[in-house]
Amino acid sequence: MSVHTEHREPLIRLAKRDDIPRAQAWAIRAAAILLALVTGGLIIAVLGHNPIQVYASMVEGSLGKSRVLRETVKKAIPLLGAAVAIAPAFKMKFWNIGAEGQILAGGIAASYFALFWADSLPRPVLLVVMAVAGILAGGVWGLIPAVFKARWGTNETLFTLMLNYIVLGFVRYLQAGPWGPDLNANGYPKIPMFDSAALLPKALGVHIGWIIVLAVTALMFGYLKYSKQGYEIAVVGESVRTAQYAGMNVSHIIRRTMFLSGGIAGLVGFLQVSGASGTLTENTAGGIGFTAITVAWLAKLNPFVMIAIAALLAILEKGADTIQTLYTIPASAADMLTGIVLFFMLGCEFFISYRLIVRGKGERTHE
Amino acid sequence: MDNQANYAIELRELTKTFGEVVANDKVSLTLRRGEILSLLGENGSGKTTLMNMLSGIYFPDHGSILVDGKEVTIRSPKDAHDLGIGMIHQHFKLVDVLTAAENIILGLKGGGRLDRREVGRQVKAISEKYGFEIDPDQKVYDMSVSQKQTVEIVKVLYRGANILILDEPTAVLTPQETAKLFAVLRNMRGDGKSIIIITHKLHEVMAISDQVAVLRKGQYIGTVPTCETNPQKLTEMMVGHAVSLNIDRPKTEYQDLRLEVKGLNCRGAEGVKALEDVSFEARGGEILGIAGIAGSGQKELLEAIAGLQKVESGHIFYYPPHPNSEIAGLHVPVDKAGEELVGKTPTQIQKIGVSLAFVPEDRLGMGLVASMDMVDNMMLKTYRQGKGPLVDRKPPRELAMRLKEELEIVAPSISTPVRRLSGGNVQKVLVGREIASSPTVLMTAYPVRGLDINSSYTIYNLLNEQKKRGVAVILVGEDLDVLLELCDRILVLCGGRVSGIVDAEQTTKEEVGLLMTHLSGTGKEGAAV
Amino acid sequence: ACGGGEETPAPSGSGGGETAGVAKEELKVGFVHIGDESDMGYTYNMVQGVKEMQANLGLSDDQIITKYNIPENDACADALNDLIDRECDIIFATSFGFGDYVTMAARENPDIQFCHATGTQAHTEDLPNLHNCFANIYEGRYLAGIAAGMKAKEIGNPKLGYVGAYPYAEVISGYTAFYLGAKSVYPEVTMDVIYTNTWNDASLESQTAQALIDRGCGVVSQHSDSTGPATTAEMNGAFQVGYNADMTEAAPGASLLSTRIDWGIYFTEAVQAVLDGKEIPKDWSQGYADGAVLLTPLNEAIAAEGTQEAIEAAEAGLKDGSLQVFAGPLHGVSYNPDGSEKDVLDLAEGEAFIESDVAGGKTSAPYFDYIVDGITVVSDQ
Amino acid sequence: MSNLFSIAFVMAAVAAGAPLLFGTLGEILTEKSGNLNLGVEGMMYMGGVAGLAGAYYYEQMAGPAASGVTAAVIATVCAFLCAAFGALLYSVLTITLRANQNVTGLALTIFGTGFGNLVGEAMGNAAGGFVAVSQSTKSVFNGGIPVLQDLPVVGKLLFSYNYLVYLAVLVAVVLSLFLNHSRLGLNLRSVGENPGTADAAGINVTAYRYLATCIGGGISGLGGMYIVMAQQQGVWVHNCIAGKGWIAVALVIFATWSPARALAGSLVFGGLSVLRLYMNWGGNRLAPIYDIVPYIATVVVLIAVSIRQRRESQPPANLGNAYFREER
Ligand SMILES: Nc1ncnc2c1ncn2[C@@H]1O[C@H](COP(=O)(O)OP(=O)(O)OP(=O)(O)O)[C@@H](O)[C@H]1O
Ligand SMILES: Nc1ncnc2c1ncn2[C@@H]1O[C@H](COP(=O)(O)OP(=O)(O)OP(=O)(O)O)[C@@H](O)[C@H]1O
Ligand SMILES: [Mg+2]
Ligand SMILES: [Mg+2]
Repeated sequence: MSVHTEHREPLIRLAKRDDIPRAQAWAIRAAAILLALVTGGLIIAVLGHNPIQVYASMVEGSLGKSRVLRETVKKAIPLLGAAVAIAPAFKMKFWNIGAEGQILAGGIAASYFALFWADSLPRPVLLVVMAVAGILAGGVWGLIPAVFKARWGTNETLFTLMLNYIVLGFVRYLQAGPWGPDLNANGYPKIPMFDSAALLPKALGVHIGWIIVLAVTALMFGYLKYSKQGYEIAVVGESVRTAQYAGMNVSHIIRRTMFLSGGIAGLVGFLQVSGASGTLTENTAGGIGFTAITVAWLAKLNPFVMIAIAALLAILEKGADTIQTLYTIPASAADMLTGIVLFFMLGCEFFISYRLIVRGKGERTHE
Repeated sequence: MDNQANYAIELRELTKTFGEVVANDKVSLTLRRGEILSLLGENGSGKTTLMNMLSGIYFPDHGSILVDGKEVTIRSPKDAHDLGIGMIHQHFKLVDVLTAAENIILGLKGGGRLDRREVGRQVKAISEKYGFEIDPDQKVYDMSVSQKQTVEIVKVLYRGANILILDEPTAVLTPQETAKLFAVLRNMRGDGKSIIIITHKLHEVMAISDQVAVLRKGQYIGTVPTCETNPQKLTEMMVGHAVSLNIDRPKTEYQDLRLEVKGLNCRGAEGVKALEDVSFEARGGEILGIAGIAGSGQKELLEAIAGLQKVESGHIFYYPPHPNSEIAGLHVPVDKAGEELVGKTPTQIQKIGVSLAFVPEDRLGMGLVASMDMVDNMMLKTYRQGKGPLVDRKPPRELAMRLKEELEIVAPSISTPVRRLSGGNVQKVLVGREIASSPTVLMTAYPVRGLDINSSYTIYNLLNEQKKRGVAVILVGEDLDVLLELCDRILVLCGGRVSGIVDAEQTTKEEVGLLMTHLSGTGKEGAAV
Repeated sequence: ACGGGEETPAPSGSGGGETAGVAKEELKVGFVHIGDESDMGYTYNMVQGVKEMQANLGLSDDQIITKYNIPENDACADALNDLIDRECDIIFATSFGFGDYVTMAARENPDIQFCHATGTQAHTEDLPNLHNCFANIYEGRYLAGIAAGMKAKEIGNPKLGYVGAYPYAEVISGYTAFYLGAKSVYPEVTMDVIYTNTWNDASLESQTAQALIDRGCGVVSQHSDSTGPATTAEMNGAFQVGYNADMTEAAPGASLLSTRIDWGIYFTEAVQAVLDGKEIPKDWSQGYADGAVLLTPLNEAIAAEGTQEAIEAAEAGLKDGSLQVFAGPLHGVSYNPDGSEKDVLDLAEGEAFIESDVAGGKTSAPYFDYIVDGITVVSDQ
Repeated sequence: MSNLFSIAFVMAAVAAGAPLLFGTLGEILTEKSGNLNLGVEGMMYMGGVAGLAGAYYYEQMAGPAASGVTAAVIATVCAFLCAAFGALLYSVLTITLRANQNVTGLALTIFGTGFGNLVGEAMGNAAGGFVAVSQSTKSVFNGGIPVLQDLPVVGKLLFSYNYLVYLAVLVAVVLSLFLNHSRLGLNLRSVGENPGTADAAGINVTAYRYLATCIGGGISGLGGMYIVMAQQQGVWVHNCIAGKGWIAVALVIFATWSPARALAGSLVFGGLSVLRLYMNWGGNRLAPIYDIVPYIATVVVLIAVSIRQRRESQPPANLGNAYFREER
């Protein structure tokens, strides 16, 4: 039996902070981003460029001109939309990492009408039909794992992850087969561009998806915070048993919420095919569903904060394009940079929630 | 130093704070070798925290711990094991998918290979020594609560603990199981082990311990030999002032039929028959107690009435309150006398005024939403009210403020997450909310489980007030003394069947106890069909 | 000189017609690539061409603006806009899927020249500043096929294998030429084709090559960029003919040679035209005779005896026009994506299918999409 | 002929399954500790590029004296360490700094993919084209077991693989024994099931999680090395992992967290991924549909497991949750 007298106490202990002043929290976050940029700067320097110059170009290239600003906005739209889509599911502690697939499902459904009904429907009707089809398809794709989760508790993280790849395979199938080469000369695997009637109109130079997404963001904020359904989502997320006790139909709420989550992701799919690229491609989702998870999480599921985070990541992405062009820094370096920024942003939350107590320096609030 | 060596444990001025809360304030305490010490105190007085510092879960801010007269540093549960200190936590610390034996040897050294047979033999040996019944190869998820507790105790003994700490071990046990546990504890004391036990039940304190130490609001009040004290004195030490330990049983004017249950049959989880041919009546203006050993169908019965449990067959009829009573016409009027509740949704049943203040083992796991504040918890069952898709937070806010004041709920504000409140206050929030819905039937299960004596009395008074208003109160309890004193009638469940309904004033504890086990031979089997 | 629609003189490099040209120091050239150099294949080869052009014309680094890793969606439009913003006088886009965006940009920016590789829209859209370009890579494939055929004959295994990307005309044209080249020196050869249905998946390309070798193929070739088929062949003691990059370094024991397009020739020509204010051909298509299609050095250590001579003989034929790649007698069938027959090709002795003559000689992109006798598309059996 | 085909098919399935098996085994070890590390793809990139770098720079330094076996050992160690470093980043963030596991895993995938491609490309540029290893090194990643592989039928079927295949099988067996028949394995499982309990039992939860996650990451990284060194024969190909890491995550579910079932599952998944190259059913049009069969199979297993509710085949109960002793 050993006796422990060597150390009085562990070198570093942790204590949970109750409330940290908002300013201090943001200062920590800012410091984290700064550190990330310094770390990224080291990599840039290793690649033989001047980090400050490179960063300046990133900002310039993403915000410096109205055209690049519009393109940055265009990148931010699906990111924000998908993050907002994820929010109710995450709030319900339903780890929907399937936004990627739900976007594609929505994109497929919208594309169907754009490709085959553009001649027979008047434009406003066509666009509405496409949007509704996108929402329904995304919703159904989100509903599938929800049905199983509600009925048998099937693990949704892994289920939704798998569904992403299934629908992506289906897009490839469509593009190489039924929707692809026969509509296109030469057999190149590409779905043709939509008829112009199936394209979203623009406002301020960007497709009107930005207005739609901002509206959805505001609605989602209200929905989660002030609506009865939002309250139900919060209760189910906290404790299924409590929800049942309160008379809530938990299975129904899970299904409804995932239909909503998938539906908004499907709407984003519609915006992508109709607003951004004018057709369906393998890149219609292009990792947005995954990045949106980071956006939603870093925003602590607050839709309004998501606007800022989505903007930040869009700037980062657009800036990365720019420096590729200007300095021939490869895309892989931009990926690394994004990874590093995310690492630091994820890590810094800890210092907002906890404080460290170094041995012998224990803060004592009560003496 | 020598005289101190008599002490298995000596705590000197231990202090622990959590943010603003001083959970332990310079607590000094001693435990002699071969004695059983009861640690007593109101909810949130810091008992668990103090013990957690001994077992290495928390690290003290200040103060020192001496084991066998030597000052030690306990930085982790492993350090505590090495010092021979073993703790059985309020919430079991077992891995569900592992067997008893695997749980017992968790974290121990002893060769790389896992020799399950050898471990099983050793576990058997310990069990025989102290009189446990344990199957080393049984998976924890297949175990009853008391079996799990047995595994916890064997786990601690297997590690060679000389000092045992049990945090509210009896909260989830039946009286019979408690008696068995106490016999084992006495065996261990005989074997020279030192034991600290935390319990809120004063009769248990009197029955098992040699000494009683009392904490109040994080401070150490004193230690007294059990033989020199009594429940009344202990309560005063705990609370700081004199308390009456008598429970009222007010007489009421109207005793009208409110609920009529006829031939109710239900299956619980895993398709096991939980209720079999249950029939009884509940009247307004009375408290109907429900007694029974744990898992005899109490939960299913209340949930069936509340619409949360699927009913196989049988009827539950609801009769509106007497027109002259205070609560008449408070809720959705029923069409006919004898409205059938079976087949109605929980929401419809709530609207009629049947309210379930279910207080399960895990108080925050069902009745309340831990991370939400009082306001949002107030509207858990009423959020649907009002037209439109949005919730109206004004009424719940007002209710929260009213309750906080009326029930003296100790909380920084009504927007503090209820998770941060202590157990007693959480309970007040829950029961208060249910009462605020002006029920005509109020069902509560284990409303004082884990509550200190003072908080318990607050709850009893709240129930009595409802009874006086003409509400039919149904109370599932485990403490027979309380049931006998508080209730008008007691329904005894045994293996899912009604083994008797007795008048509380006429009956005795022994009679009820007998009814509780009355069907245990045949009834258990019948229930398992 | 067709398509010179604009008569009004433009300050610089205006579409069609002869103009004043651009001062060399002010010239900016833009590129939109689907990947980047690290693919060691398609884009790598393009970038080699860019460097060649830069050296030929003596342009400085900042006169060349390149967008890498641009997917075939609206990102392409953004990339083009960025190049336009940076005042490029001529912009090259290098993947088929960019076509629609290039056409749109060309329509909106008549002062800027757009050159789209592998595309087909220049002659359908008829914009003066939109041009298509592609070299007759099938000629290189044919010659590479000779190396493969010689090797197949030497090892006595008449079965060839081909890792195809998609059932797309450029791919079909390429592997048919390869097959015909091999057949010209070893008439018994047959060829199995398996599609990967992707442009870049190294593992799948390796696995496909392995499957072909498991089917008994002794020499494999590919329409894909990775060295996977080469190294897989080496691992199995088989042989390989590559594309776009010299792969002998990666698989010295298997890689016979590769064929590639020398994009430097076209890039130089097109940029020079802008400098001179000359017109860029609407559909540029050059072949082996012009040096636009190259073979990488033959891996003498493993090539069959007489390979170099056989290739040289064919080269001469290609250069003097006496040799046609898709020459009769040749029978093949083309298919719709749903599997139904689209068309039948039946060339008699002395007839030939001239790739760049389809659509009235206006198209640079390959059109040949017949599966000829002797070739088996494995998955479509 | 058909017999030869089936042997060839099995061999192709094994070769395709081996990298998945490494990825999966590493992730099983990681998840058993309660960490859901979705960064397998990223770690495979890191392992792949580091393995190549190790072998290549060793050969550069040793010159003609370089031995293929030494190069292979160095490659293996480098791959393991580099991927384990990726897992260490993940561990610091999720275990010490309590960041969300899903998000951190995604960030690791982004980072690792960038890292792998950047370094691989930089090496290529420095070498002026392809980074290629020597024939003797290639033959180590190519050869089977001498003598035994020449046996009729079984020789090819069982003994003709490179050492990594046998290493993967060995890791599976060792991992299975470790988890089910050792005390440390028992402790590890309890950490993933219920860290509070493990902690109270004196198990150092943090140490177990760090070790399991980092070693698991290292093992996953060997899968990346397999792709680069065995499949691509020591050539860095841009984006070469191409989603194998995600299939490995799927395979963990398919195998319901059992190393033994992962062994069989990797063969099934490997087989599925090359199936259409060997059995030509349905024509090329259906090729993309073939590619999603593994994912559909995984979904089916996931659903079946949840319906059957066998306690033993559920995910570790605390998968995805951070642990902090004083938290309540
Ligand atoms: N992990 C923790 N974080 C923050 N505060 C805590 C924590 N644990 C205990 N406390 C605080 O310490 C006080 C004492 O709590 P403790 O659980 O020790 O009470 P207790 O005496 O065991 O009460 P009970 O009888 O209800 O079990 C509480 O009021 C609470 O505020
Ligand atoms: N995360 C937390 N942060 C701050 N304080 C907490 C937290 N969790 C619990 N507490 C504090 O812990 C105290 C006691 O909580 P606990 O749930 O243990 O009640 P209890 O009185 O011990 O109940 P029981 O008798 O059922 O054990 C509360 O007063 C509350 O302030
Ligand atoms: Mg306690
Ligand atoms: Mg407590």
